[in-house]
Amino acid sequence: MERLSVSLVFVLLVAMLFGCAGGTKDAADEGPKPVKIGAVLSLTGTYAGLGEAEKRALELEVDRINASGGIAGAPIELIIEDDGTDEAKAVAAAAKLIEQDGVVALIGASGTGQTMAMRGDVKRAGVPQISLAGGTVVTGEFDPLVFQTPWSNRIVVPFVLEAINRAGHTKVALLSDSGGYGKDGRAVIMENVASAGIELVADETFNPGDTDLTAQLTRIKASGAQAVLLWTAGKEAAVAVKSARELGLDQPFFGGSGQARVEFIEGAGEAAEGFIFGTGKSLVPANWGEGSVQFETVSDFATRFETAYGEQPDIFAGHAFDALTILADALDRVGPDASPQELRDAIEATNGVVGFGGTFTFSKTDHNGLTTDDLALYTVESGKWVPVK
Amino acid sequence: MRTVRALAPYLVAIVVAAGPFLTDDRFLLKVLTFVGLNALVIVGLALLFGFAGQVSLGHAAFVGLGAYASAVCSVRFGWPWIVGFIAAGSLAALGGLILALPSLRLKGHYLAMATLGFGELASLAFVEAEPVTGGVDGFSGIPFPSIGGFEFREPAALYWLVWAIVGIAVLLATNLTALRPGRAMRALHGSELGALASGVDTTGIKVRVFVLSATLAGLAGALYASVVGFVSPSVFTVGSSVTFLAMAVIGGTGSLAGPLVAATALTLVQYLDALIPGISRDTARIVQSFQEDVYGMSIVLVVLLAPRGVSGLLKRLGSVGRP
Amino acid sequence: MTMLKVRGVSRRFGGLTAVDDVSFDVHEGQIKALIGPNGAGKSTLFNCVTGFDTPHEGSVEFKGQQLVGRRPQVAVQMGLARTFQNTQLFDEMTAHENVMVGAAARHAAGFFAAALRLPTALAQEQEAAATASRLLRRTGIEEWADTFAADLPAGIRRLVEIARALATDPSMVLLDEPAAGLNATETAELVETLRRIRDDGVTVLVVEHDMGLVMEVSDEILVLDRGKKIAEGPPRMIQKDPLVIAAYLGEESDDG
Amino acid sequence: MQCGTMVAELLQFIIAGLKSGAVYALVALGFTIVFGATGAINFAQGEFYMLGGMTGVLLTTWGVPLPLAVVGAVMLTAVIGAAFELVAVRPIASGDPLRIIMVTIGGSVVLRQAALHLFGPDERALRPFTAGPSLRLLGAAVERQTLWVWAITAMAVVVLAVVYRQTMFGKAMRATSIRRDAARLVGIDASAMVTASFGLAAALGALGGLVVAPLTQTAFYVGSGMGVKGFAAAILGGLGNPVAAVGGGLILGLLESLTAGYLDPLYKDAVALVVLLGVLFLRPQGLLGGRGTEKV
Repeated sequence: MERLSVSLVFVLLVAMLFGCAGGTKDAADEGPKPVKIGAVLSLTGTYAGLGEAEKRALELEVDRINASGGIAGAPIELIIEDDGTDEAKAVAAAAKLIEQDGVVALIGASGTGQTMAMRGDVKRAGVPQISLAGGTVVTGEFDPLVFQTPWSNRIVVPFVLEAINRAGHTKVALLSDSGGYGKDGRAVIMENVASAGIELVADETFNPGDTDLTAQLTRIKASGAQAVLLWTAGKEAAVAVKSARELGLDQPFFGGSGQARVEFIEGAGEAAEGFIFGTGKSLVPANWGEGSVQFETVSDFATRFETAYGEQPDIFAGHAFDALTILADALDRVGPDASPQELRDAIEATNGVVGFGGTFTFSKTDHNGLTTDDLALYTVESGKWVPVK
Repeated sequence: MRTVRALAPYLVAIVVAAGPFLTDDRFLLKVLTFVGLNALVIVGLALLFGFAGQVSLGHAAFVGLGAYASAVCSVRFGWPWIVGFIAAGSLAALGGLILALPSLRLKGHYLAMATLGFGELASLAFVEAEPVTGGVDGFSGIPFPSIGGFEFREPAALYWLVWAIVGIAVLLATNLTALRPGRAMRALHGSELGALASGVDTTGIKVRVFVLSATLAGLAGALYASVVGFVSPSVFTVGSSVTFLAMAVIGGTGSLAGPLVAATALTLVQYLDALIPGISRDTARIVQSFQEDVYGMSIVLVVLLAPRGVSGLLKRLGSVGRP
Repeated sequence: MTMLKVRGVSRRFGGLTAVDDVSFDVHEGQIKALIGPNGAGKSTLFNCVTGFDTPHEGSVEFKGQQLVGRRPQVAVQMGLARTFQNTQLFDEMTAHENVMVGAAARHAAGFFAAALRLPTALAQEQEAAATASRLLRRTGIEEWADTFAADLPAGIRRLVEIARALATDPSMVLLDEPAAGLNATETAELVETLRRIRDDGVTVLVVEHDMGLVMEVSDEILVLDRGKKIAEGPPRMIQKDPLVIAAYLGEESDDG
Repeated sequence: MQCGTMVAELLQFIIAGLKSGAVYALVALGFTIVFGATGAINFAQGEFYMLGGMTGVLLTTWGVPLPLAVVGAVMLTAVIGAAFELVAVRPIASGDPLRIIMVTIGGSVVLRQAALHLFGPDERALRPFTAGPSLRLLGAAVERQTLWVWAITAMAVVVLAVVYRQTMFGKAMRATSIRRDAARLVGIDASAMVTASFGLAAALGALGGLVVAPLTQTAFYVGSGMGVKGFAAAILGGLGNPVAAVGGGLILGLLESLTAGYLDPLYKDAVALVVLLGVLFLRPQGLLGGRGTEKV
């Protein structure tokens, strides 16, 4: 009896599935055919915070573009799938968007691992992908189809190193995490220290989740470093600066985009004061100079975002805004009926498109498209980040 | 009635085998392929937990071991896929043996802790052994499975490959449980003292079942690597092990069908929004953000209220109509 | 021939000596009873003899081979089977399946053969099923064969456990209080069963509280009190032994 | 000079090790107490550590003064622990130990997810108990909060020892942990003791989570990692022995800190896992434990 009921349930389940999936394909055709764009975002799981902001930005922009006539009259249809910060689900989501919805381009994923996992399906379908993940590997392990909008370590690292050098520090200790962002950054730092005129006198790492960095900081203190370069996006950054102050390690701290997080400043409290980090200029739009195109673009986006959702957009929303801006710009040039291949070529031809992250100019070898001109240096003052004069 | 019951497994097998003829939806086939991968792990866990009564919180590590082994064999060494597949199973079996031999001498809760420790250690190793595993960035560019010049690259082909292997595993496991080893496992679970007094080599049985389940997990990992084409450590965490365990627990003890139904249902829930087009995005999101709550809650409720899980409930449903 | 030879066995728990320097023999074809007041150390001695516990001192020889330090299933494979005071049946299996577990005791694990349904596995399976049916008949409980152990009455559970022990094809069985929880008729039947077991050539060592049963069925009796052997001999002699009477009277006054 | 720095460095590592070790000791004590009363391992023990820190943060954000928030969080977590036992463990307490393990595994997931939904995914910080610069000891720095960690751990251990030795409750607990059935015979309500043990274990875990929260921040996900480390500490000492649990915690903390200091910080997390597996496989009764192994 048991086997029978189990089998029946199973058969029903399978039949139901096939039935459901069969019924999805006949959507009514009215007006111009919409341009279908897929997005794979982490709406649940570890990166839920990122995905949610990205989703809001994308939906806001799609509505704006469609309200002002879409792409040559054709509306954009945005289909968002959640990958749950899970690689298998990202693959399935990409397959669904490509195979079932027939999208011409993909935005996402939110995380580096998920972005990389989608690559197989993206390649096979020949659909361009604009990733919102910051890992150097995304465009460093070059694929003609894959673009990325965040400031990658490849530009942030040289910018910060130069700032350290300019401040007169040549002996620097590096403290980075062994997770994705830290490891990635450390590799780029290693490549660039020599050309920046900096000597690394200590190279310390820690595991994500470490709650005690005494050993690393003690050795850094003994290394005679004039400054500490901290490369992590995790909560350990706060632990690091706090214990450094407690241990009497008073050298200046430098960092990257990982410190452009409110949680860092809240977690580190007093100890965060004076921390210097480099990241996009748009963190404080006034950096661009009032009246400039960039300033207008960023503040316009910020205003509309705040009107719609009641809060300021964070950088993740900004990266998603850029992905859609770049895509819309390319579509404008090739028209709503372009094939994925034509669209890819158009994206690669992106030249001087102004977004949140800066001014994007892609080339056959550069699919990140930003330069150090799009970055600025910040310091923490009275619990807030302010541009360094 | 009796004939229907006897025919049911064949019916299921036919429906599963006919999948790609029933739909040309490549996404759905991909999702069902993932269901098959989980099912393969769960066949092993059903034997380990449901029959032999042993808890493992480390099976995701064996999946990972298999995935990396097959990836390294096919990408770094350029070996044929099938060699990597076998290597994956063997490596996972070896890992299972090394873990099982010392820890199965211990009482149940120590085994659970030992597997938890092993799972955590494996997660660390996958990240730190960067030259082999690619570290946190993962291991990409893994080719599709291929056997003798035929490459399984179409979703339907992958679906058939995975489900064929699941089918073989289910068949072998059914035979195993129907005969003496199955009785020995259930005896072990029922009363360890009684099993010892009946001459059952309890340690030997535990080690064998553990190694067998680790092997199946390793094979599932090898298939995962070549189906997805990319492997990274974030997939093989203790969290995933708990998910597997939840599937086995909810599926119930003393049965293969129950855990397989649970694995199918719990895997499909993850793709709810894509599978049921009418469902509102918010509903799907709520379901998905509470997924782990559901796993945790189900484990607690099943253990408290229905220790025999889905299979027990089905059995009870089935016996209502009986005279 | 001496089937079981126990020499100087002691087992301590913390400061308490549960079994204190006990020696005795069980001869082939005997029914020997082990009696004693509560807490005399009977179950501990049983455990030490069957490999479920390890004595601190002493030796246990079964058919000339040393048993101390061996795992319980090795003892079973050598032909020494046992039952428990609290029956240890597999509740989610039928009576017949329970006995089948014992019937397969001497076969190799056979994972491989079973998974592939090799002829050897199927033959062993049939043999085990036949043995189980035979022993259920022999113990007079064949009508319970398809009942799940969890649903069996206490008396039947004891018999199923005895049948399971016999299924391992032992030369000797150790029965731990087989009459506990049985009514008068069942006890009478148990006496018959024990005799039949002996007549089948299986030596029996039985721990029992039911004095009537012990006196009726046993060829020899061993009496333990506070871990020590206080008497050993045929039932008639034991009945008159002043030490034994004192030990039992002591227990009764303790209870009162 | 060189020698002086080396001594200061070593001292610094020892201080850090004893700081983490004290927290492990608190969590390990929780494992030991529950194991004593039930003979089972509570896989949700780490979540109590997390709940302590998180509820403490929540109470301070509501404006509750810090000392009150700490006491409140400990008590709240203790109540949650006891309630967890009543709802989930008691119905199966006499049954298969496998079921107790499963229930605590499931329970740990439920508690973690509940914390995620209630407190959100972000890391939260607790204010240091007393503000001010670190103290100096032979060239090594001791954070003020570290002193609090030690003081509170020591206090907890002393209070626990006094309670166990001197009070009726403590004697009942000890009797229960030695023999449940015998305890019942002398009129001890063994089930109440099990509930109390969960409450006490939860309180100790919460205390650990609270005292380090100002140093490390806390988040909904910190429980499971701490659970494994706390268990490693407990079994290192020998499960079921409170003194050994404290020793195990301190040893584990020192091992970790010295590994990070003199080998490679990346191996730090592996230390607890290697200790856990090594002790389980080679000496399940623990380094300090003399009791018989818990073999089948």
